[in-house]
This record gives sequence, structure tokens and C-alpha cells, in this order.
Amino acid sequence: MSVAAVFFYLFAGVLVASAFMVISSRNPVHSVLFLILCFVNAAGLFILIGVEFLALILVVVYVGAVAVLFLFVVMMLDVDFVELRQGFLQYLPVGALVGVVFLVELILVVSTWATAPAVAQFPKAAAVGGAAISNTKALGLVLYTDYVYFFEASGMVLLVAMIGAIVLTLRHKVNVKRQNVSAQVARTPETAMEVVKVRPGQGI
Amino acid sequence: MSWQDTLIQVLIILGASLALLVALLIFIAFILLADRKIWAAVQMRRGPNVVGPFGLLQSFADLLKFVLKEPIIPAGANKGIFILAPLVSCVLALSAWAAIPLASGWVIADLNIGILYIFAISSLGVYGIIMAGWASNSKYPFLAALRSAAQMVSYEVSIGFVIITVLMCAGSQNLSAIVEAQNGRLGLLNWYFLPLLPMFVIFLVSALAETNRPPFDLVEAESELVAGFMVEYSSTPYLLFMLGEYVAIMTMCALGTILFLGGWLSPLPFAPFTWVPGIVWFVLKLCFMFFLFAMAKAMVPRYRYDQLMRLGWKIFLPISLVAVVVVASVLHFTGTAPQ
Amino acid sequence: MSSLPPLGAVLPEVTLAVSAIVLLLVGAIRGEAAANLVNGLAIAVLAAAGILVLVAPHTAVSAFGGSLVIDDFSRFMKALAILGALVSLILSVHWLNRERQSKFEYPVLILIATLGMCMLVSAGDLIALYLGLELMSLSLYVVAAYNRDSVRSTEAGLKYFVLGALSSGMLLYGASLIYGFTDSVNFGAIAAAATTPTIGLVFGIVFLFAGLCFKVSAVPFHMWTPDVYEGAPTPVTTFFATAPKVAAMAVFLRVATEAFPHITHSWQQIIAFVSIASMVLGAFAAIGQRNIKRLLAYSSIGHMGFALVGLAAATPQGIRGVLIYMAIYVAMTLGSFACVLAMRRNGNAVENVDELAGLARTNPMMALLLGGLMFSLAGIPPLAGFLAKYYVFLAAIEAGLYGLAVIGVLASVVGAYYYLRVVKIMYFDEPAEAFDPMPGELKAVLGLSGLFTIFYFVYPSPLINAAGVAARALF
Amino acid sequence: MRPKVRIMNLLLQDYLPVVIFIGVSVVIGLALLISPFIVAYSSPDPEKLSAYECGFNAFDDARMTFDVRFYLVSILFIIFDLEVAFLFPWAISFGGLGDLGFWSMMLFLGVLTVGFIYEWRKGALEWD
Repeated sequence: MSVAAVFFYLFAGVLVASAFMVISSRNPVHSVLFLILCFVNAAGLFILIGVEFLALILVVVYVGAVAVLFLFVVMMLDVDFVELRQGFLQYLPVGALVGVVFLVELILVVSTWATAPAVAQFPKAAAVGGAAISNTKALGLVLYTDYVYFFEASGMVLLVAMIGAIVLTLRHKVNVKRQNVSAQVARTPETAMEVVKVRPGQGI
Repeated sequence: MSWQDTLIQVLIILGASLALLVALLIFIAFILLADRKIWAAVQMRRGPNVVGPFGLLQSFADLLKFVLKEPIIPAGANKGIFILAPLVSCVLALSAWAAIPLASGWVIADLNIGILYIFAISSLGVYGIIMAGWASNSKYPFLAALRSAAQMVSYEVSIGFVIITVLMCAGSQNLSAIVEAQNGRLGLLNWYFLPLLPMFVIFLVSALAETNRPPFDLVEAESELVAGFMVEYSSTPYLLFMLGEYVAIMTMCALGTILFLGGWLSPLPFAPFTWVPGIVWFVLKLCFMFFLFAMAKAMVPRYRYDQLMRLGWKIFLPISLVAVVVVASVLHFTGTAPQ
Repeated sequence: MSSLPPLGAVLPEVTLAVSAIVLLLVGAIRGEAAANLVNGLAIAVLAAAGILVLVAPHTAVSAFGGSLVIDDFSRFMKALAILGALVSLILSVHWLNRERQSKFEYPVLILIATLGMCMLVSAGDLIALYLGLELMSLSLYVVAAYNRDSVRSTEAGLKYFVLGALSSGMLLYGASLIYGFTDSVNFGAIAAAATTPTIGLVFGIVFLFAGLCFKVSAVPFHMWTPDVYEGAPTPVTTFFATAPKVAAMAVFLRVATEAFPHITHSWQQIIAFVSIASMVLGAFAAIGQRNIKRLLAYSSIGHMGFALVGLAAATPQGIRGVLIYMAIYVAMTLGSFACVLAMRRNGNAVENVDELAGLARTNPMMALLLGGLMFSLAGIPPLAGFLAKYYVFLAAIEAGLYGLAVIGVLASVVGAYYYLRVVKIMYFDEPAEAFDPMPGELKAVLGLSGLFTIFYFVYPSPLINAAGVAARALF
Repeated sequence: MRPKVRIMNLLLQDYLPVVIFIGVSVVIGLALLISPFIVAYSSPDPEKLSAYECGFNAFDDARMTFDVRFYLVSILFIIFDLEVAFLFPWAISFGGLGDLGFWSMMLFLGVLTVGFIYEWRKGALEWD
């Protein structure tokens, strides 16, 4: 068994085990932490098939950003999770059914693997440009020219995400004093001060 | 490759990793001392001066003290995560050093995408703090975790854009290649800090915020949050947080050195200076970067939280975004972009 | 390296994208006061995009390496989707102003959703399909939860989002299986590789279709429809019921016929099953509904079932039937929702079917047109709804799917019950208090839609010819 | 199959040291973490083990709901993080991309800048 195979089974094994823990652990915070472990192992698998850029982007985006949001939500929302789990059992049959369907499907897919001739040629896609050029660069050379349509479309998707986040969450608090920095900086003695001569015994 | 070769290779890496880590930790022991000494000097105090000559051994005494203290795990805490948090914090900070080249070829793993690796690792730094804040089940750590998560996340975006501008100039994500790209006849005038000066400044300030250093240390603002997310920690778990923090600071210093100050290159590219080994230059620059960090701590008052967020989102983010466009346009229209 | 693609062919999409961005900027700079201005501009933009689609030359163009296909089919469906978006935006202006929910983000999101629909209709490969679908769905999730102070609206948005994300996941899973077994994402290349139905490929198709069924709300994946229709603000529901359905149905037809033409028999049964289940459930589940939006939700589930009968036939006639069906469905739905939007009493919206009691006496014109629409939805000859059903059933019989046609006819007989019940309530029940006066644009839409459905049989050929031309583009 | 195997080995040679390095740092961290539990003096006490408060016992659970603004910040961060992720391959390859590659990225950044202006004007970036 080569070193690569050892790592493959290590990453894949931990990935599956932690995926299982995500759905079975009682504490939702533990679930999210196991989910992070899942992501990291998936990144490991990506490295094994030679796509290091995607592996690290997975870590940056999913572990470094998305999972932080998840963790925020489950940690800070004051939800009684034990109560939520009461309804869990009644969905078990449906869930089990879906699970069995997926399992059967996976078995079928794996068993017919060899009958699909196209699969054997797959590596050509994974290694654009061969080893001479790093795969980040290979990705960059096609993403912004050949696939410009998809690229700009994802820009629009991100724009919708921004609008959505603000439309759905932003609320303006009233009665909050806000600092207006430019107004503060623009203040001069002339605009801020008034010199008043006060006569004794009269006040202002 | 036979298995003996593999084994030998693994042993070599193991030795190198251990050597680097030990060297790094000892270096940090002195950096910690330097931090306190600089701080003291600015305030016209002496700083630690009892243990060893000029207090040089102070950090080692502190280590011993921490190890001999009683470790406390609060009754209401989630024990597993409570213990895991400092470990995560420290290990993540340390692991960034696997990709940092100390001199030409002196690197544990010369990754193609080294810069992205460090960026990824630094984006994970927030986990130690969130985990600690939540697991403690206490108010101050909880508030600190919230603050720190929002703060680190906000400044990471600007750091990302700053890194992009450097990458455009260097045309590679490999850290050694980025250093080599700054090599030229003009010595230190070739380094990126000069053409990208605003980016260097933004990087420095964002690095302070990213590592929760003063003046952005709202996470542990003692006047409001006692000691922030570390309130409930004692003994070596506390030590690991401190260690992780300083390692992260050194990582940022190293990153700044590599991106803007020409890494291990000699500032003056002629004979007597080029004889000096690269590692020496690298360490000197590292110390210079840390000196800036320490002076900021000593001199600048702490920011308020809304000011902090404003600086990150409304000043640094737009400036660095515009800088990306400007640098790209200059490179594109002058045809000087690296192929 | 490719040079710049032909922008002339994608002018409607470019118009939508650029104006969405500009309008967002206008709204951001002018603030909330700009809501009505942005609304008006968005309506103008949608009209312009619709005209651009209609006047485009009748040549098949494929841009961006086959990711974006402009042909007669995409032109037909785009025109229909843009029409749905345009009319539902017109219908929403008054309602949103009355409910004080007018914000400039709403028309911008509608524009972006319409852009997503255009991308979806023109998708020539799986990636473009997914991106178009996400662009559309993401905007729809937001507008579903648009009224965030209402528990029902946020619940609708959340349900739609969670189930929508699940279905996107299934779709992606199916797409990756298809990619794995055919080594291509382009529909043409998939068709060339998918000559025999290997089991992995069939599973890929099943999952892909499951994702698409969710978007057209066909039966095993229809659960969200009644709740979302009921919970979302009514103008949003109007939009949901028309344009996205058209776009999703368009991509459904295109994927089925362009990517898997050689293995028709292996997906035909899936479609037939989905179609039967939707027709039957749509017919029976609507019977007990009291809320008119829920009623229309089940009605739309049933109608999607009828439309899919044409796809199950998998012939040019069948596809033509689907296109005719969708066009007539959009017209009928817009008219019905114009009535629902007009159901306001003392400034408050009411949604119960019983509120329509005695409408024939309080507002005879509205009652007449709504009655016509209900008869048409039920499929009573010679109204438009009947002709729509006629063409899909004809195609099914020609393709030898007798069982499907028979079940379809039976289901429409059952369905007729609840449509006719609405008519009975309007004409034979004790009159309730009159509704508030109907705004002009609602009257216009209701009038046009009612007249179209009632008098369509007089001159049906333009639509049938256009649908025929569009359907042939797929074969 | 040849090129794939070569790439895999190259990558493994790159990343094996990272794994080993992380392993060594875990060992060092663990050693530090565990040592006081073995060597340090310990006398547990209920007061020591209670959460830190200003002289009274905590009224309720420390974990509470908080301002939705924190979520908003992290959502916006995800969006900008993705933007940075898109910039990475572009930054190192744009010398070879020509005008189309340059302008496609400018368009992308333009779209997101409009989003940024929108956020700014809506006050999503203000902290109060």
C-alpha cells in the first residue's frame, strides 16, 4: 500500500466517521465541530487527487467563513435543542428510506464503475497542463476567459446574496447616537466655539 | 521509491520540524521579553530585570510557573471543548510555519500555494477563541468570543486584498518565488514595500487587528471584559493561548517580511552584505516588524469597537479593493504583468 | 483563448443584468424614497427585455462555448417568463404600497430572478443550468421572506429555502453522476455519450429530475408549494406561480430532449409517474382548501402534472403541447391572482374562498371574468384551458400513452369540482360586503386574461404555430 | 494514468512535511497541556470552579441571543472571502489572460462594488 493509499483511507475514514458524528451527536456545537473536521478531511482528499487550490479554498471558505457562521448560529441562538430532538424519531422512517436509497444507489454506481468507459479517461481533466504549471494557474487561465459566462454569473449570485442578507436581516435601531467622523474632523474653532463676554452678575 | 527511502525522508522532515519548532519557541520566549521591555522603556520603566542578566530568562521562569500552577476547569464548562480550545489555538498558529521560508531553500514544505496555505491557517485562528468563549459558559469569555470573531473576520478581507496586490506583482503563490521576485539590482528599493506602500500600511494595521494586538485588543480589554476569552483559563491552557497569540504575531511578521520586505534578501545587494546568510537578514527583518507591533502597543490607545469596525469595513476594505484595481490596471496597461 | 462572445444575441440578458445593477445603485443612492421610481423603471426594463426577445432574429446562436443557447425554443419560453415577471410586477405595485412594504430591492430582485430564468431557459450545459437555477432561486428565497415582520412570510421563506437547498443538492448530485458517466457537462456531448442507459446514468437522471421537479412543484417534491404560496405576500405568490414555473419547465424540456434523446424510454416512465401523481394530488388535495392561495397552489401542482403529460410523450407534438399549456397557464394564473390581489376589504387583504360569496351581485364584471377563468382552469370546452389539455392529451395518445391520457381526463373531472365550487360561491351564496374598488392595472390584467381565456378558441393558430416552431428547435 | 500518478507523488512530497509538522506541533502542544495535570499541586474548591462573576453567582446561563448584526458581518465576510478566492487564480495568471481576462475581472469587481455601495448606503457597515 502506497503512502497515498494510506492517506486516502485515513481521510476517507475520518470523513465518513465525522459525518456520522455530525448527525448523531447530541450537542449541536459538537455537530458543527465535526462538520469542520469533515471539511478538513475533504480538503485532504482534494490534495490527494491533485487539486491543491480547491483544497485550500475549501478550507478558507468553508472552514474559515461558512463554518464560523454556523458556529455563531448554533452557539449563540438560545434554542433548547433537547426539545427540538423530540420530533426526531417521527421522521426516522423517512430518513432511513432516503438513506437506504442512497446506499443502494452508491452500491449500484460502484458496481457499474468499470462499465463506463469514459471514467478511465478522467485524470485528463484533473491535471490541466500537466505538472509543469501549478493548478491554480491552470484554473486561472481558463476561468476568466473560456468560462467568463459562469464567472460573471457567480458575480451576480454573490450580489443577490448581499442584497438578500441586508433585506432580511438589517434593522435600524432608533435612538442610537452615531459618530459622524467627517463632521467631527471638519469642526474648526470658528464653528465649534463662541466667545461670549459675561458681565458680572448677569449670567448668559 | 523503496520504503527505506521513504522512512529516511520522513525522519529528516521530522528532525527539521522539531528543530524549527524548538527554535521558534525559544525565539518567541525572547520576543515576549522584548515586548515587555519595549513597553516598559516607552513608559520609562525597567521591565523584567530580575531573572537572569537583564531579565533575559524571565520567559523561562514564567513557563515553569505556568506548568506548576493548578489547572482549573470550571464546573459549568463543556470540558472537552474547553480543553481543546487552547490546543487548537496553539497548534493552528504553529502549523503556519511549515510553509514559511526562512532562507533560500530553508523551508519545511515549499508549497506551490504557500501564501494561500498561510491565509487559510490564519482564517482558522478564530476557532480557538470562539471555542474557548463558548465552552467557558461565562459571560465575559462569551462576549469576547463574539467580538473577536467579528473583528478577525472583518480584517481578514483587507488582508486578502493586500495579498492579492502582491501576488499580481510577483505572479506566483509560492512564498520563495515571491521573495525571489523582489530580488534586483536596487536592493531594498526593489522590495514591494515601496511601490505598494499603502498596502504595506494596511497590512500592518490589519495584522494587528487580526492577531488581537493592541490597539485592537478588544477581545481581552481588561477594563471591560476582565481578560476576555481567557478569563476562565489558568496554568498551561492559558499559556497555550498566549503562545498561540505570539506565534500568530510572528507569523504575521514573517508574512509581512516575505511579502513586502524581501524575505531573506540582503537590503544592499553588494559584496559584504550578500555574504551574510539569508537567515540573519530574515530574523533581523522579523525583529523590525515586531518592533513596529510592540511600539503600536506601547503608544496607541485602544480603539472603541464601532471605530474598529468602521476602520475595517469603511476604510481599509474600499482602499484595498481600489488598490487591487489600480495595481492590476497599471500592470495590464504598461504590459509589465509577470507572465 | 476565446475572444469576446457575440453580445447581440444575449442582449435581453445583458439588459436585465445591467439595469438590475443600475437600479440597485439608484435605490442605494436615492434611498427608500426611490421605491416607486425603481419599480416603474423595472417594469420598463422588463418590457424592453421582452421586446428584445421577440424582435431577435430567428437564428439559432450558441454563445460561450455552447453554455448559452438562443433558439426558437428559448425565445418562446423567455418571452413567456418575462411576460409573467412583468405582469406580476405591475400587479404588485399597488398592493405593496397599500401594505407599506414597498422597497426598491423588490423590483431589483425580480429583475435578477428574471435574469436567472433567462439563463436557465438558454442553458446549454449543466453548469449554466445550475448557475441559472441558483440565481433564480436565491432571489426567490429572499422575496418569499420579503415581509420579514410577518411570521408566515419568514416561515415561507425558510421552508422554501431549506427544501430548495435540498433539491439543489440533489440536482447537483445527479449532475455530477451524469458528468461522471458521460465525461461531459454539455447537453449535446452528453447525448452523444449517453447511448445506453447504464444504471449510474439513470440514477443521475433521476436526481437531476428530482431537483427540477422541485422547481416546477411536481408531486413528490411539491410539499413546499401550498405553504409558500400561502405565506408569501400575494404579489410574490403571483410571481412564484408564473415565471419560475415557466423557466423550470423550459429547462426540464431541454435537458430531457437534448441531453438524453437516445435513452428516452428510461426517463419517460419517471415523467409519467410524476405527471400522474401531480394530477391526482392536485385534484384531490385542493378539495378541502378554504384559503384561495392554497387552493391555487394545489391547482398549480395539478397543472404542472398536466403539462408534464406532454413531456412524457417525448415527441415534438408533446413538447408543443407543453408550450401551449404553459402559455395558457400563465395567462389564466395571472388573471386569477389579479382577483386574489383585488380581495381587499376595508384596506385589509382577505384570502378565504368564502369571502367571494355573492360577488356576482357586488361586482358582476369581476365575478364573470373570474368565473370564466375558473371554468378554463377546470378545462371546460371551449375555453383556453380545455384546448391546452387537448393538445397534451392528443400528443400522449399519439405516443401510445393511453393510460396517462385517461388518468389525466379523470383527474381533470375531479379537479373541476373545486373550481366550480368557487363559481357556485360567487353566484349562489348570500353576498358578503363588497371589496374595495379594484385599481386600474388589476382591472386591465384581469380583463385581458379573462378575454384571452374565453375567446382564445376563436383564433388559436398564432400561439400554436409559435409553439410548434419552438418545439421543433429541440429536435 | 502516468501524469496523474506523478502529480499525486509531487503533491504528496509537498504536503507530507506539512502533516508531519502539524503532528509535531500537536505533540508539543499536548505535552504542555497535560504536564500541569501531572506535576502541579491541585486542591479543587467549589468557589474556584464557579464561573467568574463580580462577587455573586451567575443569574442565568451565560449563552444568550445577541444582535443580528454579528450574523450580518459574518455573512458579508463570506461574500468578500469568496471574492478574494476568485481573485487568487486571477492574480497569478493575469499576465497571460489578455484583455478579456482583465475586463472580465473588472466587471466582476464592478458588480460587487455596486453591492458594496449598496451595503454602505443602507448602513449595514455601521456599528451601533
